[in-house]
Amino acid sequence: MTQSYLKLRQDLQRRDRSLREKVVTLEEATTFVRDGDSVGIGGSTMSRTPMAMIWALIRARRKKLSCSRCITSSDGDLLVGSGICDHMTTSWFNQGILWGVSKVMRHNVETGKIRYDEWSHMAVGMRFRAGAMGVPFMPIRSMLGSDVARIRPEAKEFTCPFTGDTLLLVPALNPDVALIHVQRCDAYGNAQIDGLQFMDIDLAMAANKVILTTERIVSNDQIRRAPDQTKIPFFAVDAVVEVPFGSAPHECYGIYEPMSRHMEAYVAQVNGDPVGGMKDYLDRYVYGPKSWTEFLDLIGVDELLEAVNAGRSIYND
Amino acid sequence: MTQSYLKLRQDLQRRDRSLREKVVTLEEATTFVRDGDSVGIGGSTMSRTPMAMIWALIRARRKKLSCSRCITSSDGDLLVGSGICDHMTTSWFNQGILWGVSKVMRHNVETGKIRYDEWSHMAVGMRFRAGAMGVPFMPIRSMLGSDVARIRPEAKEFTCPFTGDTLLLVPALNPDVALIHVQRCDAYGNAQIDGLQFMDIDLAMAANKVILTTERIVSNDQIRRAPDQTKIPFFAVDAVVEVPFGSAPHECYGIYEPMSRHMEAYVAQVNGDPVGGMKDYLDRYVYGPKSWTEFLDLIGVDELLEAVNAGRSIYND
Amino acid sequence: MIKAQHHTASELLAILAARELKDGQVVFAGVGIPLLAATLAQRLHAPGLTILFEGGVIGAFIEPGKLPPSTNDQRCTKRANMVLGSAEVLLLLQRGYVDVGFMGGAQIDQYGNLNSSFIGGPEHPSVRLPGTGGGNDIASLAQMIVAMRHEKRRFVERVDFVTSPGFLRGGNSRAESGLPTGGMMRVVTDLALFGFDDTSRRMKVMALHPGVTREQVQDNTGFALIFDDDTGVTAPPTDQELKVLRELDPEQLYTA
Amino acid sequence: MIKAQHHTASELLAILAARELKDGQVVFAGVGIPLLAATLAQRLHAPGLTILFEGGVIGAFIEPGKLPPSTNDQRCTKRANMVLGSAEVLLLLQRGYVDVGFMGGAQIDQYGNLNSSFIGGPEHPSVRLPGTGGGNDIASLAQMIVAMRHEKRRFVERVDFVTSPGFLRGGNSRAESGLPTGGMMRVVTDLALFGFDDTSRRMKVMALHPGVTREQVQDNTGFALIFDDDTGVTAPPTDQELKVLRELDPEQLYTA
Repeated sequence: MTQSYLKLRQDLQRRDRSLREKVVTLEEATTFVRDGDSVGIGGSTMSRTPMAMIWALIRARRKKLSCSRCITSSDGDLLVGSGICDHMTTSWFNQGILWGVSKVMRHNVETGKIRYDEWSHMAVGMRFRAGAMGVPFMPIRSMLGSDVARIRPEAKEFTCPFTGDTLLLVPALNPDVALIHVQRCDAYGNAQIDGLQFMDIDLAMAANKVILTTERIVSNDQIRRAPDQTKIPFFAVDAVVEVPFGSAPHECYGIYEPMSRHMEAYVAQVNGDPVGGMKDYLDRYVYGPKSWTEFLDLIGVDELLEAVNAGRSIYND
Repeated sequence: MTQSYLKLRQDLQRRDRSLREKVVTLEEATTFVRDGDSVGIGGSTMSRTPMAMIWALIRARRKKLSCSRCITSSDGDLLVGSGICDHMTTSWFNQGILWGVSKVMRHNVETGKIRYDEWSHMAVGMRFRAGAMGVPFMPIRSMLGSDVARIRPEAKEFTCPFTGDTLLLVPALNPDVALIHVQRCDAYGNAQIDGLQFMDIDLAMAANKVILTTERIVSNDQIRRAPDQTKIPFFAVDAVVEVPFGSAPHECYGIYEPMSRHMEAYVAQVNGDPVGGMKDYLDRYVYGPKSWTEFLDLIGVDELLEAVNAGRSIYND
Repeated sequence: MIKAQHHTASELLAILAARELKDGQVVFAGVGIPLLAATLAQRLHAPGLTILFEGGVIGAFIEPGKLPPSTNDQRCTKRANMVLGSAEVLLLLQRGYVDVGFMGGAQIDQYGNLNSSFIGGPEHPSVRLPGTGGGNDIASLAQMIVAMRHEKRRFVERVDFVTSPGFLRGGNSRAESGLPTGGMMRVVTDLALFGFDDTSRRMKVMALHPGVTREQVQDNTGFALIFDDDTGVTAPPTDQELKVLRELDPEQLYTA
Repeated sequence: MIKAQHHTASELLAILAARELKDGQVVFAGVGIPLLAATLAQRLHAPGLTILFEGGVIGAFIEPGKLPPSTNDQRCTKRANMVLGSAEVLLLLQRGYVDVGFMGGAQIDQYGNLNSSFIGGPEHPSVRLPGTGGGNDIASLAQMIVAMRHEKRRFVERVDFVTSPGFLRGGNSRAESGLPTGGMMRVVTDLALFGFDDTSRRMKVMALHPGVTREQVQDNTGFALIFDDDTGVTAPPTDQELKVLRELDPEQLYTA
């Protein structure tokens, strides 16, 4: 599972890392993900999830994706419920806290349709970090003694040569492609992230390819005026897509909060029937609309405005 | 050299980590450093060096300090030339690039007065990072095969159990106290750092005590308006000192550039005679003035204004 | 027994758990009752309590009526001192900056091990639960307070799966497994307040809630409890505690 | 030989080194000639060259006449795309984002090993030099270009101390030491342009500067050089190259 260093270096050398425009459409961006790829997903739970990109990949009918995310919410439901992902690596997989256990997750895991590899939250972070740093593992002090480690022989217990401490070495995770949604970036991919960053920076640096979706494309001049606000450098990015409300129905820090009516209706529908309810949801909200904007229409302007109003309130005194 | 995990945890548990005001004077702050302490120094080369704090420690005649910094400039000269430091851990020790090799460093190292442990720049960073993360080492892929590693048996070569790669494990560095200068922080120690951060965040989290000097103390309200701009959290900080021009004659990003006339005069004086010249410099500029402000007077308002003018120019279009 | 019409079991849990937190502490709080109880403590007796959230937040002040739906939402950052990466906030636990970890649980055993992964074990689970999230990290690296509903199916002799470690197999087994710090400190339920025996590391009753008998607690527990010789009685929720709690969660998001 | 009145040896070095950089590359540049040469390349033939500095800078555009005194000063960040931590920028080398590392050197040997630590060895040094800085990291993890003055005392058979690894003891010794990537690619001096033999990994002459003879290079070198069969002759600095270079460094900070 840990990739060879020479292979990682060669893959990176082959990427075009020059300062160049890389703006594409959502549909074009799906061609950066191939069947069978390992896909790292940015954001966490219902925050800054690259929902538009996931939506586009389902429409493009990708197959056998192996996805990883620190904490997985309804994005995970859609990935496995649509059949495009058969393997999820995460620390927590549910729709959210408020609605009990996801029946979509349960149905797919309990019937063996998908594999769910559980790691601790910090372990997922340290696996991305090792990948970002170009080393094959990170040492951690959690998971030890628990059954979470017992069923993950991919992690190795280790006696520290300096202190004699027992540590767990967790293997680097270098996804083939990362999907990350940000508040703004330039056409080259220099990205700014406001508020909660989650594990997105490590994920971006660890991945062999990065697709950025962004609420807004800004000029390179604007980026260069505050270079210490750039969180992901252009040369780590392979495609840039401007998608307003690109995390809907989840939140995007400072711009909109989750669209709770849509989320609640979704949860009621798929937990009522994780197969048929999911099929109906996908038909109506994913396959049905002609564009992401049409999907937003289905959510409705009233709910979007309410989410925007709440989203901006984080900056109120 | 790697501290026991239980000892580190106990030391941290004993620190008062509550949200409390911790503003002290420069003189009071020196009492947070004891003879024989290991002292981590923030900034790099001639940038954001905690010069006022070093100046105060020399006046307080601390003894046998063991200092570490990623890249050491004239701060190192003063620390060893004044006799308060007899051990420097760094990747590079000189006054700067432009003036040849520091005669103060040469005199003190070549006569065995001080010990200079050389590590690669990244190794210093990874040692602070391991300390910050609460693990006893970090794996790296540099230093291998070189004489820098050969004379540092404290680092251990290691065969990766995942890949078979040869790696170097560098031991965690957890200084007793860190000295860090920032552009602004609140009275609790929540610090913002503009521009170049160097290794200051890892250093702050690794140290068992942190003394912050700051160009300006701002309100906690101001900090809370942009919490994603806080770079060091209050509970890692033990003392806060407001010291305008606290990095003089070095630079502080966005506020002032190095005071080059003072630096050039300094270099000429100490390289002409690393013992006598240093003594004269210390008498005149360190022991002589009644306060840091009097030291700034000796630099002169014209040079301060010039440095401020250049410092602000980084924000010009 | 405290009269049910005065408050819900969740309200009782939140209030009694809040009392376990001291001013000046740094607490890593999970979503739900822990977040609510920590915020309540902050507004009552611990104004200098620093709350950390898994999403990457240090020192937030949650607004009444605006409880976040998870600890990874922007509402968690309101008036925070610092917002940082998720790995960074978890590493604070590993470095030792945190006094107390505070979370809920689906299933707990006599050694304080928690299960939030599998009912029926990993090979052929009857229920796949969401999983650990940060729970394993928090329980591995900090002193723990757990708040949960007291039911026999939740208080079991041996959890089906150790998601978040308590004292593992008791005695020194936790430290011997590479976890020399932290461990279960308190369990708060709607029946009683629990600690752990210093040697065996088995769960013991420290205080019963008003009106609750020893038998009642034992009958609702799937293993033999130890009772302190001087088992006390907890003070019931005060009007002030209930008032502030209901201001924080007017829609009973977490206290229904 | 190029006429000395037309330019200084340092100017020659900077110009010939700049030519080795290609548009679209990511180059990690040290202070002095490397910084100057990379900026020159950016203004002449490689507008899309991305320059990284050790202080924590990605994609800066240095202003003419405002050369930074080190790669850790704010001037290095002018109009940069990103400013990040020093460890982070060095880790980019380890992850593999960098095409070329570019630095100067005090002493080099036949396998391209550099010494910037000790003259006379670490036990009883006659001179303690400043040390590696990021040099060891860059040379361990990237393809290298080195620019230095050509003097016999600098071009030695075996450096007193390997600060920054070239091909170590030649052959496969670099990879066998745990450095499977990177290595010396080019050395630019005021006499000639050098590469390294693919098998023995010893330094070889690829091109002589106009007017320089084989004997002259060999006489100024402390070990036996290999000469390519088709050793070429470098093109002298053009007026345009000199003009732009002098605009960048009007005070001859690095080109005196």
